[in-house]
Amino acid sequence: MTRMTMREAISKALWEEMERDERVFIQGEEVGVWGGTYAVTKGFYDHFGEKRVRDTPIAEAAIVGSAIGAAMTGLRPVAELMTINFAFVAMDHIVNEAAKLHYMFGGQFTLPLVIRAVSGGGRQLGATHSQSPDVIFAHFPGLKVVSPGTPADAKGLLKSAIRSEDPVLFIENATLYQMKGEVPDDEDYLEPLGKSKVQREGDDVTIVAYSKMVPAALKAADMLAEDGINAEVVDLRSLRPLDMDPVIASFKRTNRAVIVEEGWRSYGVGAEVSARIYELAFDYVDAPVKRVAQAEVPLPYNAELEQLALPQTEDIYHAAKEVLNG
Amino acid sequence: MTRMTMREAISKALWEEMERDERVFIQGEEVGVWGGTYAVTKGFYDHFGEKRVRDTPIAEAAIVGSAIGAAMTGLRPVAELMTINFAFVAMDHIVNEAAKLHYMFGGQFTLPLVIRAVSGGGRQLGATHSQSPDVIFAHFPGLKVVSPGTPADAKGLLKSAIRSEDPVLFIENATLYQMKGEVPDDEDYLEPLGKSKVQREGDDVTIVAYSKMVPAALKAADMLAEDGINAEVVDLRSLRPLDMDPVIASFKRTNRAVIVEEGWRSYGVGAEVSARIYELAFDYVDAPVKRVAQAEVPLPYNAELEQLALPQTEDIYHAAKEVLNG
Amino acid sequence: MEKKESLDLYKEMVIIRRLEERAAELYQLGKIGGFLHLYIGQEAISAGISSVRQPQDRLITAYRDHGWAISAGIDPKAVMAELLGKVDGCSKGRGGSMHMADTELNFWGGHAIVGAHIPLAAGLALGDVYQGNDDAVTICMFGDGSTNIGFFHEGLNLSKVWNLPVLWVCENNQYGMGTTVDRASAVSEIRQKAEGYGMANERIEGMDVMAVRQEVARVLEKIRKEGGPYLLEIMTYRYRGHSMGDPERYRDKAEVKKWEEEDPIGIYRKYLIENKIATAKGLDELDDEALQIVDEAEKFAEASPNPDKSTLFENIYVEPTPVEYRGYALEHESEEQ
Amino acid sequence: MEKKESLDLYKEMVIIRRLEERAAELYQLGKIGGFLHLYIGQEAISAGISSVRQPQDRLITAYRDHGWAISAGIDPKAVMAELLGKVDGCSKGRGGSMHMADTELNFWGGHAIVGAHIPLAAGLALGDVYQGNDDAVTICMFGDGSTNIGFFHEGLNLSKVWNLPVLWVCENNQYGMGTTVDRASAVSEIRQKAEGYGMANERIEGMDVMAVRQEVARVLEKIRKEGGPYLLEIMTYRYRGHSMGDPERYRDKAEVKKWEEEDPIGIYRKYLIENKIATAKGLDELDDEALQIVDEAEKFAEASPNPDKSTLFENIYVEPTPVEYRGYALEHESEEQ
Ligand SMILES: Cc1ncc(C[n+]2csc(CCOP(=O)(O)OP(=O)(O)O)c2C)c(N)n1
Ligand SMILES: Cc1ncc(C[n+]2csc(CCOP(=O)(O)OP(=O)(O)O)c2C)c(N)n1
Ligand SMILES: [Mg+2]
Ligand SMILES: [Mg+2]
Repeated sequence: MTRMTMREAISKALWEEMERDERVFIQGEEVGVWGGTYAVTKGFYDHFGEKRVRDTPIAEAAIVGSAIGAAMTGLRPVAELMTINFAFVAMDHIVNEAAKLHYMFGGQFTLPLVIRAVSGGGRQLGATHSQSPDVIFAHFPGLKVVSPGTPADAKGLLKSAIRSEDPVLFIENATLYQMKGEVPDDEDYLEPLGKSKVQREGDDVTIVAYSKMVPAALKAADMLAEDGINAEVVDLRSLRPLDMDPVIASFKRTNRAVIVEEGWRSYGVGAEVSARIYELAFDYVDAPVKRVAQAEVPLPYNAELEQLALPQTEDIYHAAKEVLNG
Repeated sequence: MTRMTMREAISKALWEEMERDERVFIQGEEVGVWGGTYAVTKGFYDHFGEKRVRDTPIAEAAIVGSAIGAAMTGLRPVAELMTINFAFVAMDHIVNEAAKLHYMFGGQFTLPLVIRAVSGGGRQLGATHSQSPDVIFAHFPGLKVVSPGTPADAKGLLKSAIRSEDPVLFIENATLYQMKGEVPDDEDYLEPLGKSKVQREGDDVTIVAYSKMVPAALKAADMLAEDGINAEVVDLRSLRPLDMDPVIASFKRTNRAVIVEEGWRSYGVGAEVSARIYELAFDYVDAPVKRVAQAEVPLPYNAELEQLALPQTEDIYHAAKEVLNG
Repeated sequence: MEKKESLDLYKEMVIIRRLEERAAELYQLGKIGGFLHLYIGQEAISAGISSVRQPQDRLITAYRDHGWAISAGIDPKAVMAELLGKVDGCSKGRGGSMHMADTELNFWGGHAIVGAHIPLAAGLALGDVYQGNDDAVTICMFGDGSTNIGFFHEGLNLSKVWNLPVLWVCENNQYGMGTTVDRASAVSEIRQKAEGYGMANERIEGMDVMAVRQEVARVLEKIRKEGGPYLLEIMTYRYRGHSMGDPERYRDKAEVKKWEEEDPIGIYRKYLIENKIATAKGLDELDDEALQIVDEAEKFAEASPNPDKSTLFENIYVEPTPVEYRGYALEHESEEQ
Repeated sequence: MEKKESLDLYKEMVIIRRLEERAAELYQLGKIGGFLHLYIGQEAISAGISSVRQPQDRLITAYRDHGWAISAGIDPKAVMAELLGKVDGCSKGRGGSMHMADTELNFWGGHAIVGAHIPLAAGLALGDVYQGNDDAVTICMFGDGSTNIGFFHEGLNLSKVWNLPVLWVCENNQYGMGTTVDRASAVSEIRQKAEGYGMANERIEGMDVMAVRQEVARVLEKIRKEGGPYLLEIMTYRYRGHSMGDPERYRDKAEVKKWEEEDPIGIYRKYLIENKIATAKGLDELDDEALQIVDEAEKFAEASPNPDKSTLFENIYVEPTPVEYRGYALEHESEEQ
């Protein structure tokens, strides 16, 4: 175990997988000479060379599209989209090609492809650059959608994504890059794709979260603990497939749940999780499930308004109190 | 009132609005000389001329993007995307520009723009051409998302969309174009955007649907009636804003609900409606809310498999029976 | 070309023609669904290019792909079965008309989103370069209409920046659905678009299979020797509508007639006879054989079963992955069992 | 040009420079957030073009827009207030650095998605043609890096097919973030891309404001007379990083130094003195005035309030439309009230 930031954990996962397997390469805007806009691939260009660390034109459809083509030939590309907001420019290639070609051609070829993208707001980047639209990608069967909430998971999940035979959208959060945690050193440390995980145990209320909302939920759980309330925090880690087992197991004990996501509430992740809780544990519901999410507005630049729109730790705390009183 | 097909109703709405307001024009692939891939704009080119009926290159980002620009100058473009599957190619312009510019520039200019697109499967068009991804557009504040389930609504809603000062994504369903119904002749017949509507009254169970699933739900209601069950059918008509009032009013009487959509279930429309029912009418729930939706698979070409994956009238019927027994 | 090769080429073109005519009939009978885009009139291109394509050369095209499937070597039986959505189809009945492929034959499909396969082609070529397959060229086909979409620009630019061995081929049949080239494209000659990428380019005629063959062989060798991309525009014409049910308001019957006089099968037939490679009688026999092959393909396809319902969820993922939702009917069924 | 105009132009360039230098300081102090892309080094382009732009000519650009905002005539106070996210900002504090606009001045923003505004520009020009504003030209600015994205292709093609009066201007500052033109673009001269659209094009130098002014005036008149689009590539250089916090690993300090010797303000200053339009002392006074304007702008921006929290949901829609979800905190608050 080594204590490191999530940035380092992701960087390490990429580095190790590139060392392990010649077929793995990365491409995207500024991944090479610049060292990655978020410094995730710093040093890669010098070490692995321009063949395997490929700076691209600003052309997201070509970044994803050519990665798909390369994957069809047996390579294992990791395509980086500078932020998930630019994934809309490559939308067709993500949801119509990456997600469907394997099925549509009767399984003739595979698409062992990872698309990395940074999601989330809170840095005053304005409405087009601050979104958390993770849910819309998770709507498409054929894609796997993963988003870690701790440095260890970031490493273990990214390594699994790169080794996966299926196309994986791997969503990072810029405001988590500095988050520190213990990360296994093992070069074969893999976390399974499509498995939720209990990040903190508790019997009073279930808080379901993923990505940036995991540390927020853990903080809220600390606040609740001071009030004598034991919250269990379940980290989804994967939006497709969505593993409800730990959520339901927890809920059957707590009978109360709060679901937290950074993005907008309507048609968000919380809607699906809420609907499934009622479908899978109807008889265990003691109070209405609550959702905490972003106010439904294109995120404004002004910091005060932006923070007002984004879900805060306090919101989670209050929501949990409410479901307990509900 | 005149009995006509939904195709005729949509065509009429467009024609009348173009006659009424010089600023309204249409553009898209094959809207002109061809007369519209689905014959919706047949005769328009000859009547209105090439200035107002604009055939475009196959370039969806430019179709939507230039419509946005034209709307900024005070025109009222109706941009047609041949199918909603191609909206992914224009995704950035729909969700990052159309949905956000008004807000992001502090309300300086408006975007009175309609984007028409055909959604839905069931015609053996294969995985990339058969989707019902309506929900993912409804996730974005700033956009209005409308989808009619009857010819009358198609006319009244499209006219309202064209007269709206806000950007509206207007989603049609190819398999509904032949559906007939009574349509008001009034040239100022408008249906309000963002209002759900009860399409059939009943006290035993609430069936919530939109677009193609409305006639399916009405058929299922007929089947249920033969069993002595009175189903109420609520047509959402608009996915953003989502008007829950008629749904909740109905649910408070029936205490049981089935939500039906043509697209995939996970992160679909039904998830949001289900979550909101529990949030808004928790004390009225007598049985778990059920969702009927598409099996989660890229739609296969083979007709049998395709129909197996798509939600059927019988599925709605059975689901309603189950919530009544549940 | 050996005599047998010449005759095989003829037979291949006739098979494509007859198979598509049959497909049109089966479509009218409701046995084929979805969209059906016929290649009739353009056969000299798929036949000509495929006759000089090397096994290591990857091929990828758009939805107008039956001719390419057959020229690539897919058994007409598997093509017809795919059209009928049967389990013995080359894509197991999942893809249909627009999604034929056989990766064993280095044919990577059949893609239905206009232009979306163009960046994929750059990636296929990148795969070869990366893996040191120095001898391979990726051949990417697309229509005139598709050269106006952003994907085209991004794919072509990338191929030039990375110096990828791609033969970009525009089959200019003069219409994108009902829109003429001039109404959709800033330049009348598609090849001119390559100038914006500093890319070698050429326009050639596409109705004479021998000419196509010769020109393409030359360009392929050039790419193999010098590397980098090349854009070839091949002039052709589709005799039928864009897909079934096209009202064809956008062109005269006379125009179609004029082009039918340049029928690629007719031209090649004349060439074979004039050059004493075959007799009219010999070619008639090949016509009969082609028809028989199509008859057999139809019979085979009709007899082939629909995919089993239990396989609906096969091949969504490679790795064992739970299906999120099997759909109401299936969920119900499995509950009952 | 009148003497006053010449001096105003000088002052405008200095204001842009000083305002951005101040913005960089305020960014370091945490008073400006998000991305901050400085225009320093490129001022001759916004100043030169704007000095010949007619009021009816629409202007649209990318996120490197402070220079354009000021040259378009937005009060430096409103620019600075927008940078600080204040309610008196030109976009009411909602847009920030990347989204400045003032439609009264026919300046349509400031757009942060690379190339996405290019099709919008075609639409702006279409709006003018449609409404018979025959005298108007839309001027659309974009960077060298953005000419590789599909939007560029679709926008340029459309403008040519529809013969729209657009002056397409590439500000070639030789890098898209850290990537040189040659590593991202198939052609070294961006103007060459216009050849693929059969579009008139030209490359000019961009450090001398008088030259920019003259060339652009000529081209604008040409478009006004003949209609249709035109692509102008203007060579320039940005002295600062792509945005704040750029490690600048991709270029030498020496290269930056070399270009700093061609400083557009210095060049123009020399011109004004050599042509006896101004004295050094006179220009120094203008420098002081510019600084004072920036000081005042800063003061104004600091004093301007944050937007009221109650206005968070204003301007999502024009028509009264319910907010789907006000967010947990706000919902809670309003429940309490
Ligand atoms: C992105 C996208 N937009 C629109 C369509 C609908 N469409 C299918 S084929 C076609 C015309 C393409 O013309 P061209 O590229 O010339 O090929 P051809 O059909 O002539 O072979 C159109 C508009 C599509 N499949 N994908
Ligand atoms: C679609 C998209 N991809 C990536 C980015 C991130 N990005 C912002 S600016 C930029 C470089 C653009 O370079 P250029 O067009 O040359 O303009 P310059 O910054 O030099 O003015 C990139 C990659 C973006 N904003 N939008
Ligand atoms: Mg064509
Ligand atoms: Mg640049």
